[in-house]
Amino acid sequence: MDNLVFINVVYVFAAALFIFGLKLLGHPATARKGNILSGIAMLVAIIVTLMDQNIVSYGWIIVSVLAGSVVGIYVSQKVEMTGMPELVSLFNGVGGLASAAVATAAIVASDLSSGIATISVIALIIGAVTFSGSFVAWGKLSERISGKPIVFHLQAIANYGLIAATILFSSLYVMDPSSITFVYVVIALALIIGVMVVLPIGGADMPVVISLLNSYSGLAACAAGFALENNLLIVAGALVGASGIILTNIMCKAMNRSLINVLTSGFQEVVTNDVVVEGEIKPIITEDAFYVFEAAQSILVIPGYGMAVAQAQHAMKELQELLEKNDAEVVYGIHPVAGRMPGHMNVLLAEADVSYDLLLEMDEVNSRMENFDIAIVIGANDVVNPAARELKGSPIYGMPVINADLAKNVFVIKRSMSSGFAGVENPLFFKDNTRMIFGDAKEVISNIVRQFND
Amino acid sequence: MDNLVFINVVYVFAAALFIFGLKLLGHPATARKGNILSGIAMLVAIIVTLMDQNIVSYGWIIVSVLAGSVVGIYVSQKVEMTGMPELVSLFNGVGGLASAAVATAAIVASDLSSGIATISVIALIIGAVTFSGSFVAWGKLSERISGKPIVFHLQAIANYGLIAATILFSSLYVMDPSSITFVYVVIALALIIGVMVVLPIGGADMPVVISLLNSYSGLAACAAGFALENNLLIVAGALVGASGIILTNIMCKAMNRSLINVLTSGFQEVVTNDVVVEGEIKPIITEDAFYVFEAAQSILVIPGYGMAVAQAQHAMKELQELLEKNDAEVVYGIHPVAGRMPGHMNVLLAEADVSYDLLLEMDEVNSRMENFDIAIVIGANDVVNPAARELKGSPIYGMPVINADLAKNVFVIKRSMSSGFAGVENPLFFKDNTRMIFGDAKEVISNIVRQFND
Amino acid sequence: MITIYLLFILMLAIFLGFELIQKVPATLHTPLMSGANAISGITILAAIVLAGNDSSTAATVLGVIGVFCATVNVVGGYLVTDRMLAMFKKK
Amino acid sequence: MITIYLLFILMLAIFLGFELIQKVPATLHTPLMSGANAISGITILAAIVLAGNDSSTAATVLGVIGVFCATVNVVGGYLVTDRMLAMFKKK
Amino acid sequence: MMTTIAFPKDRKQDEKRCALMPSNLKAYSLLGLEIIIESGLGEDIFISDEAYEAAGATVLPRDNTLAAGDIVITVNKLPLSDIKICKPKACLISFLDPFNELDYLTSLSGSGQTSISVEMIPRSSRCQKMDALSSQASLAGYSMVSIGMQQLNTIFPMMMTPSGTIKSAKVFVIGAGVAGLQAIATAKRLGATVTAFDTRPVVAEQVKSLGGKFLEIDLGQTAQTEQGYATELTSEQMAIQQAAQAACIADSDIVITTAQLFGRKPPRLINKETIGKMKPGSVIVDMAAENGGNVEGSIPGKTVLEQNVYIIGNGNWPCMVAKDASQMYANNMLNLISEFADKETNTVNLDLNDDILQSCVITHSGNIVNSVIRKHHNIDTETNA
Amino acid sequence: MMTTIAFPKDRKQDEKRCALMPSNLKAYSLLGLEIIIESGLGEDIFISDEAYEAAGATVLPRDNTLAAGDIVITVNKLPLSDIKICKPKACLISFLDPFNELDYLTSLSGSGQTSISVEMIPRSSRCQKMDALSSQASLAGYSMVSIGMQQLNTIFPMMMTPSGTIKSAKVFVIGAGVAGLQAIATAKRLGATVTAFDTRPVVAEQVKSLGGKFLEIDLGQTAQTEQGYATELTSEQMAIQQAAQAACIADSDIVITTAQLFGRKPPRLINKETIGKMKPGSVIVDMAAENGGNVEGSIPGKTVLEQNVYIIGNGNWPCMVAKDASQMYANNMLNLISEFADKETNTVNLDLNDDILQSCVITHSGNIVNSVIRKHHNIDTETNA
Ligand SMILES: NC(=O)c1ccc[n+]([C@@H]2O[C@H](COP(=O)([O-])OP(=O)(O)OC[C@H]3O[C@@H](n4cnc5c(N)ncnc54)[C@H](OP(=O)(O)O)[C@@H]3O)[C@@H](O)[C@H]2O)c1
Ligand SMILES: NC(=O)c1ccc[n+]([C@@H]2O[C@H](COP(=O)([O-])OP(=O)(O)OC[C@H]3O[C@@H](n4cnc5c(N)ncnc54)[C@H](OP(=O)(O)O)[C@@H]3O)[C@@H](O)[C@H]2O)c1
Ligand SMILES: NC(=O)c1ccc[n+]([C@@H]2O[C@H](COP(=O)([O-])OP(=O)(O)OC[C@H]3O[C@@H](n4cnc5c(N)ncnc54)[C@H](O)[C@@H]3O)[C@@H](O)[C@H]2O)c1
Ligand SMILES: NC(=O)c1ccc[n+]([C@@H]2O[C@H](COP(=O)([O-])OP(=O)(O)OC[C@H]3O[C@@H](n4cnc5c(N)ncnc54)[C@H](O)[C@@H]3O)[C@@H](O)[C@H]2O)c1
Repeated sequence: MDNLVFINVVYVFAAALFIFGLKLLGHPATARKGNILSGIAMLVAIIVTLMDQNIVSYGWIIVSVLAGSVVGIYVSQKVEMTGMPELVSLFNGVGGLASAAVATAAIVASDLSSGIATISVIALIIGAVTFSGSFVAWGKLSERISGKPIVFHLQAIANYGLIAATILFSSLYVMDPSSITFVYVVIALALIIGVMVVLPIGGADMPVVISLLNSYSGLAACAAGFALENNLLIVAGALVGASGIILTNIMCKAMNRSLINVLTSGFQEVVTNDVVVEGEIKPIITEDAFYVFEAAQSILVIPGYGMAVAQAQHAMKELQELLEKNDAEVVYGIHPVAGRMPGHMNVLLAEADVSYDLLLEMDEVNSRMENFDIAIVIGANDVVNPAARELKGSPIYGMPVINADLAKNVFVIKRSMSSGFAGVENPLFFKDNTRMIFGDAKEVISNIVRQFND
Repeated sequence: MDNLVFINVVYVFAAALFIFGLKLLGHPATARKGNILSGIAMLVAIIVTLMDQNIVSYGWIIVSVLAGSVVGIYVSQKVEMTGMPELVSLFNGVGGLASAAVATAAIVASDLSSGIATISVIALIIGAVTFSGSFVAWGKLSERISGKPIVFHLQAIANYGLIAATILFSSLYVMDPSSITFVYVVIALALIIGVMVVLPIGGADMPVVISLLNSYSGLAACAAGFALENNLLIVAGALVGASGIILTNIMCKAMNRSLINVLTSGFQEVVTNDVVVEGEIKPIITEDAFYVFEAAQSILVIPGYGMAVAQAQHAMKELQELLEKNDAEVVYGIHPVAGRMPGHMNVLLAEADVSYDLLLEMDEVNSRMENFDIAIVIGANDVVNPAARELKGSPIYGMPVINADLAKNVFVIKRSMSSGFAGVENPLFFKDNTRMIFGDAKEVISNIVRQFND
Repeated sequence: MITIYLLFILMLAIFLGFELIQKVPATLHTPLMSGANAISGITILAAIVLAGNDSSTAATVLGVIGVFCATVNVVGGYLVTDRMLAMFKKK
Repeated sequence: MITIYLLFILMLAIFLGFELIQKVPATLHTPLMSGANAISGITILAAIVLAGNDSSTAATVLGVIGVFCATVNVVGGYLVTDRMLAMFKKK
Repeated sequence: MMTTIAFPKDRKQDEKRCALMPSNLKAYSLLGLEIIIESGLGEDIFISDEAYEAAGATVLPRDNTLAAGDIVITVNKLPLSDIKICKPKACLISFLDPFNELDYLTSLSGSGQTSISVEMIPRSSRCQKMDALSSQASLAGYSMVSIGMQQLNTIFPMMMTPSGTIKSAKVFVIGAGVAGLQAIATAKRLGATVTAFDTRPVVAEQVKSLGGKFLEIDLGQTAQTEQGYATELTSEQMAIQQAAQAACIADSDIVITTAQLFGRKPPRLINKETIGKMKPGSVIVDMAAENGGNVEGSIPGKTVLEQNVYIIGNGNWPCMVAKDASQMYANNMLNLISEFADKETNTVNLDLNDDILQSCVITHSGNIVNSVIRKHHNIDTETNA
Repeated sequence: MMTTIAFPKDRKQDEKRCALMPSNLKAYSLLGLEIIIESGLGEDIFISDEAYEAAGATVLPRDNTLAAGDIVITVNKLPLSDIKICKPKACLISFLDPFNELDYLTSLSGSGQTSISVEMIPRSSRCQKMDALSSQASLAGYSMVSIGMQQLNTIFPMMMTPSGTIKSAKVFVIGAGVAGLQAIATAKRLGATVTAFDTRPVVAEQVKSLGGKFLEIDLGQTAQTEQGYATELTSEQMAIQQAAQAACIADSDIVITTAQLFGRKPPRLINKETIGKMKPGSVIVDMAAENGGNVEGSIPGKTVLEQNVYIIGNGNWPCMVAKDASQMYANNMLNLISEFADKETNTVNLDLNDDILQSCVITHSGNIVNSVIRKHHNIDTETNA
């Protein structure tokens, strides 16, 4: 078997490993194995590539691989866990740079056919955009650049102009593949586009941007693969590109954003907004809440009148059992006036056969509130309203409440933002550690139960 | 763009359509659309194939396509719905024959390189096995051949012999691709293998066999694709091959069979069994039960002591609500001595807040038993034991029971085959219209509830 | 080298086949089988080329047989699948 | 014709990419992104060939840059992903 | 000749139940039987003579009723004076307490009528619908909780309120047969924390199926009869049980004892010492008080305060829900009669060879014929055939 | 000077509740207050003087207790004779029924002490923990079901048994305030089929949240006060309500009426005609019997049989579960005192300008000072400042 065939057969094998690896990466239990598998695939691919007959000198390769490895190992071991997203964006930028370099190399090395030239310049553009965009994202995440959307007048027009120019110069190059100068212009333009597209996006949306740029860097590799007729680049690149898009979409959904909206921030005219909202409502869908539930070790359930209205007690009992099976501690914090009659919650929870031992009084749970990983507020409102503590003049000021807001995470399940019996706003819903799950309490909890069972 | 390139670009498009089609076929809501999509893909592929420059005369093609279409349309419109599985096996056999013919054509047309020869003969063998196997399966399903496993002494040895011979003659041919005679021997052997492998499998397992043979016919097409370097054949064939294997596996699980066991029936020594069982226990998994539940219009729930032990009343209430949302009528038939104390079922169902209106007495449900699509027996045993009506001398003879066995379908949820309070066997479990769902009542019902929610 | 590409394609298609059919409800087992079976009639492409090719009578005859059989498989398969699926009420 | 094969491969790989990532728990979003990012360092293969090739200095230099960057991406990416995943307790 | 069934009113003090409901009359008339009732039969449960008449019964004064019946059905046994008025060949059906009332039985056999003791109806599947012992015991279980709830000065359920948390009442049920299980279910419904104990180990699962806790006591070997009744414990076992229960009793707000031994005196389960350990104001309900009592110091028909613990020995528990109790008893009787009624001839044929009647007929044509009862009272088998 | 709180025993007939539990003493002593109780304070709920003493209270005879208290707390109002014994500057806290007891108030103001009426404590969020009206009403809801259950001659839950099917009892609750809701919950727990009605439309959801049915009656506009109390209906509305309820009442086995109007006589909801339509043996529990009654013919403190329907007008419902009632009331009082206690000086400062006290202090230094009460009794505002 000749060398090239051997390399390619191994590539088939490596591609299969990548596919497996990516598949396993998507499931919590196997994710680590998946990563290792894909790492092995990469190693195998690199080793056989070294056998390529086109390679004449190994010196630079070895030097640069070693240097790159050292940097990679050092950075990856040094970084704090909290700095992960930044690091990923850095790596991503570097990856984009690599693709851009490869594409440029292909372009400068020889006059290309117009097909290959097109693909090469596409690879180059994508790589460059990924590179500069990722670095801006990194800056925003590490707060080297302001996390606020940076916008200016006419930015939409400027951006359209940039894109038009890029297309123009790219075409000029493709029409005459020897006119390398145009390529440099294209590189510059692509770098600027990367910056311009990411700048107007807010810091909170950065993970989505990174995921998208990550998908781009896959596409860049894929394009490079086309240019160099390398199957593995195509397969791996396409895999990353496609899965990256899906992942981006999933992340958008989880953050209740629209992908289109995030991406086109740079193309929307600036709207200034003077309203100052203290804190922000952060809705979340049950699917995402579930993963937090699953990881929690100690859980406090705070039921209120809404649980009674929804008759969610049976569902809650089921969830409790599942959480307990998952080795979490679950207790109920019963506020003395939760519901609409003394002992309202007791009646319901007894009906659902929740053990009396698990029902704790307000004072008991308040004294250990900080230790709860999650407080689940089910259709309660007034009884968890921190305004009773904080807001003099509120009609409920002075009423003792369950301090749900002091738990590590708070999930509030209710149907809307409407107020409770006392008719007052609840600042809890706007706290940083609070997530709102909107919906009928019974349905929401049944939903989470279902996730547990899947 | 030259012809070949155009054809292949369309093939890429057709392949994508096939993939989409197959994906949609897997979901009840979109299945029909999926089938149409894949049909369109096929049509497109056929049309562009006709542009192939190798085709010089269209006469025979048109004739045979027309003839095939007429037969296909006629048969598919004539067949009774109950005859579907037979028909599928017939089509499958015909498809196998087509692959075998193509492979043979490739073999007889020219001396092949040993690689292509190997692949061609593999395509041939698979096609031939599919053909004869499918026909035997068809015979079994349509009861032209006995549905019982047909076995004889030494069959295992005979089958091993056949396989060895096939390999031998195939190798002889591959070593000398001009020695076509060997190919005929191989064809004959493959046909016999198809028959031998399917004969010892019981009629009830035929769907699994057909699904597997279907997967084979995909592989045959795939192999033919390799032989002829046709991408679309490879893609479509591999898709069918892979999805067929998965489907076969799913079906095996649904029927509580092991794939390996079904396939190797022909290679196991014959065990004769003299025990005569009247009727047969038909266990079913919740996934399959679900579809019957979903289709049912009127449902009778017969709870017994097992519901109390499992504390399944809350789950049952949830299922009731889902069934009602699905426009079914749900009532409970309460036997006066169900459970272990008077009113035991009432206590539990009241706890789960099942409306009293839905609780019917034994006589009420017995008088309309034939009208229930399903009777769900939850952990009841003695109170639905037809022996009380039928079996003089049984300790419970003469006790009035709920005649669950007279409902159209009966699902019995219990953990095992063990008997109830009275300690007597229950012929209900062996009736034709009874399916046993083994498991803890609460878990089983929660499971069905989950299916409803997905 | 062509074989390499074919191998790549094969590998990817097999993976895709596995991924596509993950959770199929029991009611769809038969239609899915039947639909997949219709797809496996894809051999018709090869058969058409053989049948229209003048290289040898034997090959032509076999090709014609192939086209006929495959057509039955394809046409009948799609139609029968469609009939089955038409019976399911929409959820 | 080679392009055709490449197209086939691309099409299948994209489909596969879509199919593989269907339901990913939120906790895995970041590791998955990071893991995929490491895979996108596959450009290293092309870069290696370019860097080892003597055709032109420019290409070699670019290739070396490419190898360096891609190595950082690959090595760092895999290691970081692994660190993240190591934090999840096994179920 | 048509069979006539007579329903005289029960004369036992405070008895409100009766053996016939107007709703039964249709079924009786379909069987072709004639029904005669004593005037005022249902007055204690607010059923007027007119209601019975409207449904088809004949209302007569007591003596005429007694004299007319081929079958005479009551809840409690008829006074001997009444029996003399009955037809000499009449069949008398009621609770007879045959294990304890030998004198009565002897007199009864002397007057020659056939008598059926409903507590002796076997507990076979076929007889469940006639099983008055179970139907009345089940209601007794409910009533005992009801009266305990009334007597206790705290509420049953837990309540967490702005005025403090009220703990749930602890209820301990000893003996988890038919009555005990119903008591568990009722107390549990009300939100009490319920624990139960029984000597028959099969009961543990049944208790749990009602949401109660089962107190595990290792008594070694215990048994139950074919009909599901418990057998008597040895005195060592009894001692173990008492010791093991003591802590649970002391901790309980209400203790309900339902332990019975078929054909024997009920076991003594709680002594004064244990009562002394209970919280002041606690309540004990002794189901068996009338037959000897599970609890030391319980007085039949009374509620007494002993060491600051109320001991309720009222007895006749089903009578607290007399209407339902009557309905169930009346249905049991109807089912019994139906079993032996002949629609063609409009008669009831009491075939003494039938399994059921063999178990429950006590006296017949001048003799005590029931073998179990004969054995129990050591009546020499040879004296009468 | 340390404030002394005195707890004399209630003298009202059949009252078993008290305003202090031993468990409260720790909290009082942390506030630095001295507690004096009358000997026998808790005897009716089986709490001995020793138990109080052990917890830190001083036990004295009645007169000494009364004389010692800066604050005197009871459940029911002190007899006027006792008030004379109290310190002239003492503060008396109890239920005072200020809307109906003008004579008493006048005498009280005459003797110069400050008096607090616990029913006048506002129903703000801050005061829920002192809200004795709610805490006692809630227990009343439970007790009314308990006594209804006792009186009814059938069981509450449905039961399908071999002896026939027993239908569930139908319970109709009129007025679903605090007491009514608890009654609904309790009856529902026992398995009854519960329907409820209230004039305040917001209540419908609350009833359903407890599993009850709400009887929809279109009364047109109805209202509730800021504190959640119902306003009175017009006479037309009243007529509509009565007509619409009649069918539901006739169909019910137990009717529980809890309708109250704050500061007014309770509305008359059921007349004799409607009672006549009920099934014989049914039960009506009239919570308001003592204050005039929701039901025609109900007699305070008695159970009467009217047209074969039992009308229970016992009153003092919380007293049926006196121990829990005492505990809740005692907690309410503790919370009230804590609100005004000064830990530094060990005194209780009743600042009459405080919102809460403005609502609930009735008499002070010789005058009736409460504006609501003054208005109610048309006391000319100019007479006293
Ligand atoms: N316990 C007593 O004795 C008593 C008596 C009278 C008054 N109160 C008063 O009642 C209040 C009790 O506080 P709380 O926190 O229990 O109740 P709350 O403050 O009244 O809040 C209940 C919340 O439940 C939500 N909800 C209603 N139906 C729901 C459903 N089907 N699914 C999910 N959520 C639902 C509502 O929000 P959405 O509409 O957005 O869903 C509402 O904000 C206190 O203010 C107390 O003073 C108590
Ligand atoms: N109602 C009364 O007053 C009373 C009193 C005493 C006796 N009895 C007698 O009790 C019997 C009542 O009949 P029945 O049909 O209700 O009960 P049964 O005949 O005792 O049968 C109960 C069945 O439930 C199944 N089971 C137990 N635990 C389960 C769980 N966790 N999940 C699913 N299934 C479970 C058991 O089978 P597996 O073990 O295979 O799961 C068992 O066969 C009658 O014979 C009656 O005479 C009634
Ligand atoms: N076959 C049938 O259909 C049928 C009908 C009715 C009852 N039964 C069965 O018969 C059983 C007994 O019926 P019953 O309630 O009439 O019995 P019972 O009234 O004779 O006794 C009541 C309970 O007291 C228990 N007991 C006796 N000694 C005790 C002790 N020392 N300590 C604690 N408990 C003690 C007994 O085990 C029994 O459970 C029931 O559990 C039931 O399952 C069967
Ligand atoms: N803010 C708080 O924290 C707090 C505390 C306690 C109670 N509350 C609220 O106050 C409300 C009333 O409390 P309450 O129970 O003491 O009231 P209440 O005792 O004054 O009246 C009882 C019920 O009778 C009803 N009623 C009046 N006239 C009626 C008629 N003609 N027909 C039928 N029903 C009639 C009233 O609407 C009320 O629900 C409660 O519903 C509760 O929500 C609030």
